[in-house]
Amino acid sequence: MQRFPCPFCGPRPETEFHFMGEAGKIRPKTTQAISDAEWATYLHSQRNEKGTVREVWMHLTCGEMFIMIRDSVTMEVLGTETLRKDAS
Amino acid sequence: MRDDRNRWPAPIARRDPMTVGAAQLQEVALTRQTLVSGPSVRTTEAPLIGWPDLVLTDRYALCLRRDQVLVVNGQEDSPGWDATAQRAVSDVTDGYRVFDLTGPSAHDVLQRGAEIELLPRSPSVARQLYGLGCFLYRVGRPDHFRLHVSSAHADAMCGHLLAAMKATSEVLSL
Amino acid sequence: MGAYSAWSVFKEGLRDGRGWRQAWRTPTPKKHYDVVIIGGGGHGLATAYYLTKNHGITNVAVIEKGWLGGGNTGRNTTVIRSNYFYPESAALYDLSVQLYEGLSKDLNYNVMFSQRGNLVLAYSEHEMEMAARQYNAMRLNGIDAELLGPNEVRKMAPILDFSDTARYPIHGGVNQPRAGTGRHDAVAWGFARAADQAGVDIIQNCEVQGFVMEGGRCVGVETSKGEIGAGVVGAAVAGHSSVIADLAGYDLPITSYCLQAFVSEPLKPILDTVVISPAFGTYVSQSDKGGLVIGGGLDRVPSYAQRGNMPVQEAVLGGLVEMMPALAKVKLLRHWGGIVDVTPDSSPIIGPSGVDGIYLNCGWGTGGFKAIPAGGYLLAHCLATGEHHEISKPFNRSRFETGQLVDESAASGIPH
Amino acid sequence: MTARRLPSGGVIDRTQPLTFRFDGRVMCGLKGDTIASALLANGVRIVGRSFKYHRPRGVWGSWVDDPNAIMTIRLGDRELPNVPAATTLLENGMEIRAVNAWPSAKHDVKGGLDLLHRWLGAGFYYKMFMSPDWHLFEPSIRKMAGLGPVNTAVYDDPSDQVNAACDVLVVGGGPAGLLAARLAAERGEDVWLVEDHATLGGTSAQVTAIDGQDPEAWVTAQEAAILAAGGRILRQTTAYGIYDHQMVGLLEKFDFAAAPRRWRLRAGRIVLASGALDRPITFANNDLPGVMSLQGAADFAARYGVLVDRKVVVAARGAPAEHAIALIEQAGARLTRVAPDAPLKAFGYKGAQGIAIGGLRRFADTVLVSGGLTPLVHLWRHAGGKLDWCARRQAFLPGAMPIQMQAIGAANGTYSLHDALEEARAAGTNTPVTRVDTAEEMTPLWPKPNSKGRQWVDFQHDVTLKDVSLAAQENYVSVEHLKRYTTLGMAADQGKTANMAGLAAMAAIQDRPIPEVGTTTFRPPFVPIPIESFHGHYSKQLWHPLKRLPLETAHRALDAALCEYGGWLRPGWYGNGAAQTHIQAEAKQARETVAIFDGSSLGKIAVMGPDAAAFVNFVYYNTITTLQPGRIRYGFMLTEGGIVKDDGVIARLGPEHFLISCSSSHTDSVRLHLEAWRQDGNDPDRIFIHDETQAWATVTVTGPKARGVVETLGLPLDLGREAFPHMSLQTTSWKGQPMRLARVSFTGDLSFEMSVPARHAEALWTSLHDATKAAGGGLLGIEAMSILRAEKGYIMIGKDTDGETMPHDLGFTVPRNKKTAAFIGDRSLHSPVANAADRKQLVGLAVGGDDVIPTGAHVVLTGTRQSQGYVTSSYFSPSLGKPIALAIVAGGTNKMGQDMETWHKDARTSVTICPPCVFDPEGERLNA
Repeated sequence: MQRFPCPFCGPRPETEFHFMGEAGKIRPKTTQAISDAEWATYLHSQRNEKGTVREVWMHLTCGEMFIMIRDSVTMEVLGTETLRKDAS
Repeated sequence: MRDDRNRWPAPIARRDPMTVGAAQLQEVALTRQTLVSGPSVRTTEAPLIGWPDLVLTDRYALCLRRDQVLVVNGQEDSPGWDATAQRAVSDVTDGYRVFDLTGPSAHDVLQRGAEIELLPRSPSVARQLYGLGCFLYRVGRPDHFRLHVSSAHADAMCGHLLAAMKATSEVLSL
Repeated sequence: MGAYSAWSVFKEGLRDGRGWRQAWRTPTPKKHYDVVIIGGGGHGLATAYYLTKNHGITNVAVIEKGWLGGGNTGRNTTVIRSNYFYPESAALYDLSVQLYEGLSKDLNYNVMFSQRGNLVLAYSEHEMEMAARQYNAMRLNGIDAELLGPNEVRKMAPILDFSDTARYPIHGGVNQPRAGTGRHDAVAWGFARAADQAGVDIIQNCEVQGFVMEGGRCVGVETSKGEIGAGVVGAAVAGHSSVIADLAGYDLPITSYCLQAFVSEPLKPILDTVVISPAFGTYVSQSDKGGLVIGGGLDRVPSYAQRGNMPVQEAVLGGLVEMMPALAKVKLLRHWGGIVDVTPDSSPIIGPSGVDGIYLNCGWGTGGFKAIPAGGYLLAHCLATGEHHEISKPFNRSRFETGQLVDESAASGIPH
Repeated sequence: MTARRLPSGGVIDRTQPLTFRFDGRVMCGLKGDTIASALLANGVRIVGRSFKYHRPRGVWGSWVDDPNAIMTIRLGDRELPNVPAATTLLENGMEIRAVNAWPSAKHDVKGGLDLLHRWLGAGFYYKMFMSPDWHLFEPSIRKMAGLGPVNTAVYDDPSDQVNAACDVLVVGGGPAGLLAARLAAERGEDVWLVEDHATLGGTSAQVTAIDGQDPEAWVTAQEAAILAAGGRILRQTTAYGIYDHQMVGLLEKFDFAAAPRRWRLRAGRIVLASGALDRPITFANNDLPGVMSLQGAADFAARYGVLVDRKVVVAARGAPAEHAIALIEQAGARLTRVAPDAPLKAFGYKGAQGIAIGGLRRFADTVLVSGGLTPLVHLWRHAGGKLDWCARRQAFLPGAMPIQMQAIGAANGTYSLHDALEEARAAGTNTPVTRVDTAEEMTPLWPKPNSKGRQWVDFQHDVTLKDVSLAAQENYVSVEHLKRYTTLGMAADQGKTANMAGLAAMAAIQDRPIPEVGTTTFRPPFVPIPIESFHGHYSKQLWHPLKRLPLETAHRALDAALCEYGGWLRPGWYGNGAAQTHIQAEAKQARETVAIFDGSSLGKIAVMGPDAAAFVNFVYYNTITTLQPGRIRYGFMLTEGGIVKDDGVIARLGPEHFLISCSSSHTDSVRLHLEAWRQDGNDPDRIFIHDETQAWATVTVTGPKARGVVETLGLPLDLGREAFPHMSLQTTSWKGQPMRLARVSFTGDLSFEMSVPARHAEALWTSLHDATKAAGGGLLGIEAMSILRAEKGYIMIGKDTDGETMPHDLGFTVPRNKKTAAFIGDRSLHSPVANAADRKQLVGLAVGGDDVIPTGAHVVLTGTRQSQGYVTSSYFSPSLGKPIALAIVAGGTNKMGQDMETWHKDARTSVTICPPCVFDPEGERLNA
């Protein structure tokens, strides 16, 4: 049972969290023309690094979405960043 | 479709107090539960209860998340978005059933449902217990725990708690 | 002694096996090969074998970072089946089953493909309707299948819980009689031995560290044992596909997850088929040695660690106890994990990588073992001809751009 | 030659005799005995048979390292196979049988297999049984394999699972572990000490003094001090694995066959004091019963008061061995020493009668061997720790460790008690452990390739030195290849005795240093543990528990058949007996008069705030911004892939207040979906989402007479079609309680949907039920409801759609072509595949005759086997008096009127493609 740090709630068991995807994906402005390739990249491309990864997670019990930096080999959690501008 | 009417025992609407070993489970009737969200609800609603705070008042606000609280026993509040107060309000009194778990082995019972330690502190009382969502906090005494569980899973939560109370009562080594 | 047979075993027995030859050599890499295959797992070795067998290409090297068959080939739960819904998947996986059916004789190595059936359980009338949808699809795809009621299920697997109190009472299921299990290591070793005998160099403990590019085309690989030139390169490195892709400069829509497996102490025969329970999220078979071989879903956290995590262990093994309560007290002997490639549609990627001169075989998700012969057969075809085999066309990476996904989970409850 | 019980010493209680039977013979043991020690005390030599050759096997070791004594045990009504005798406590009345042997371990009919050994070497089965066909040979091989048979009885005793946390976990209750635990506890750390045995002390029983005190007194003192300082001690508890983030799995054992307790312990730091195991020496016939571990024999004497034999010959080397030898001599054995590296050969039939060196025979009852010690580093490896080869000790020792974990004592290669206690002091006070390297030089005692005779490396699996040589000869030289090809170390003991010898043999054969050959992975669990311990009490109704309706009791009172639908327990139909009769009657009645339906499980998610309108417009396929307060719109939510995720109605309660009604089974995933998009790309301070689903109960009245029924509630509002048209909503009050009243319809008939706080559901249900009955109407379960919505061509997501369905496949094309604002999935609706002509589209199937087409049948081009799609919903429509069906068919919307066939289990039925809606296509009843 891994333990992840929710930026708001603090450390909680991994079962309270949901993996949302890799960090840094920007949704293309779909009101403008976007090529199939661009859209496919947004939908499907993965860095899938072996080592340090930046991922978006949701803490299901409090709904907080945040960025977690982990090591995908050792499973060590290296830190979190909140998605909110006004994190307090 | 599969007729399971006999596979599932009928739900218990209001539970009578039940003691197993050194733990007691009792259903609690609250007058009102109000879900309130907004950019600043954590500062406007008081007293704000987190983990492992002890509730000492009749009316209190459970901190569920950064921008959401559950006001317990508050006054009636009109549902919807209040633009001036910047508050979103829903009356969820019937959405959650509330149970008190008390006694010397109450904590052991909870530890069968999740890693429940008094530290570290957590601003939020929302967590998973036995894989089900709930709001868990303490009332008055250190060994008096209270949990809110969504009405539809209340029976399941009680089933878990009773199974754990039974297991706990059989533990001599603890 | 070259060929394996009862006779050769008898003869060697009389002379203390002094005559048994190396199953494969330990060659020093040549400067250049017509084809270099990265990854000495089942798919890579099968690719090499079919290059020699189907295309007469023997100047081939298989480069393996560790020991051959040491990745998912040696870590899976050995299920072989082709009970798929879409014609594209059915064609791919049944090619594999057909090749498996002749594989032991073909390789002169007993891979113990044991066609004891693969039973997918259904627990309600609605699930029986979905089962019928699946069964009919299989039949129309030309795959053998049986739509079973509870009594037929009981005949196949009496150890299942048929009591009234079962959380999910059994209504029936879909069986594929030709499906079953194989001896996973033997598949890798058999392909390795046969490829080696045909002249393929299998180079173990050799890590690929980079690619040699010339005018935008890949002409070789840099390895821990020096540079090796290649006419064309094939990559079959399940679990590390993204790592190799990163070295070569193409990207993949793949996320790596740990998939766990479990084996119990050896028991006298108690389960004679492979049973999959989508509702309980657990599947199980019994090996010839007597151990229950148990598997389930992916871990919840993306991972490159070949190490399992508790919540999934509890879900999978708890599911087994609910499925077969009589096995509750059977002891777990070992559990482990393998790293699998997961694509958006849980179907593999075969064909051009996007970098000239490199072809792919990856993205098999949780189902790579059953596809080993086909995966090798089809990648060999790409490497030899530069073009897709009809069967591998739908699995080209371009499908993620056109949206023409092959998503089995879309149409059926079968875990993919 | 019988082994015998010493007059004093050990942890057994000589005042409490226990009787048991082994292979039919009545025997006597003492409380505190393991089954192995009791068998030795009774002079039993042959305790089992090996896996492959059925060679006789005697006890080798006294603990987890014993690969030979494996039993099927019955006690009372419980029977377990494959019970390890050396780690299982003897209980009175046990019926013990050796596994893999019949009729008894001593006289096993399959013993003759050994004569064939020259043909059954490593991997022989890979080389034969290929022709004519593996399936001819496999069944008999399966029968031969396996150890004990499973008793198929089901016991209802859920295992206990507990989470816990501590500052320090000490694994191993020997001298080092006890001292470390005590010192840590006395510094105020929260300490747990786990000991696999039933008693503490470990090797303390083998020494005369610890820290100048009597060992027993010292152990008692440490225990008392640990408890006094608030520490916790768990006996019969095994740390079976270490997992991510300092999580340790503990298994606490109880009486025979009782469900164990599993602890998930989060340990701040871990001290590994698990000790070391003896190594066999590889020589000819070293597998004979009577050849056993010297350290094991010492442990049997010290711990259980059992002297394995009086007349023993010893082949051993090293300080730990000398210590054990002294102990056994004191216990009264007459010892003969032989040089451990001489060319040894055990002799004897079905048991060692002595050992020969060249021509010289030394007779003895038991041959005790020790090839040196192997530290138990399994947990170290689980935690990701490295192992370093130590030439001085000829062993792999704990090296670099990524987590908070230290190894001390024998587990750390420190065999002297004095040095082990030094390390314990360091670990106990949380200071770095520096290995005290005074251990003497250990001259290797590894297998000698090409030496004579059958020399066993793995006793249980019958792997001999020759098998290792063969593996090398055939180039299966990597450790994992060796292990898998020969099955070395894959037995129930997980190679605790075999692995090092096998490794060293391979190294010697290839003339490579051992560390170059490498080590095999150590996979959890450390010892085999019952699968039930992962299950806990999560059984039956507590396994994926269903959601329960506030009206369930009312439904039960009306004889509802309660069925599982999307995670809820809901009424499928009402009444006992033939389901279809009830379902058809309910559907007919609802069409002809009126019926009530419990819709409480439908999701009710409120979206509020200044940006609410823009937000729902973004998450919906349909345009929502134009929706007026008080009005309702039907729409889809899509995935970014353009696939229909959910359908339902959305109501606008106020300018900044929306209520989303999603399918019962999707409420949680829709809430997650909304929450994710709220925080990703939107301003979460201007959008707020409340799931009100369970706060409200919803009752729907549907049918021609619905309005009359609702009027009986006497609500203060006009229910007329002009004042209260289809797809509108009003908030009102009933009996002083808030009520939301909506005109939406899942049936295609005039419908009113009423929601009240859940505690008033029964009152509302009762009033409406009475009024419905008075109007000649009745109840409506989900099955009948499904018929009604199918008649109208209303889809059910996940049933009539699949993971490829896009909204335009369902005939909803306008937003795809017209909606200008961005919405989730928009771009995917214009991908090449979205524009393909052969997309599977929703159609109806006109069926001749009265037979209902099976749902799940495929639709094929007439006369062919080409699947064009499949039947998703199929019923007999009582209102139309004929079967109806919905299907998704490739290019279906352009196939209207085309004749096709359905295919199910080789049976074909002609059908004609028609529009999905076959009942009241003009929707007059809907707007009534």
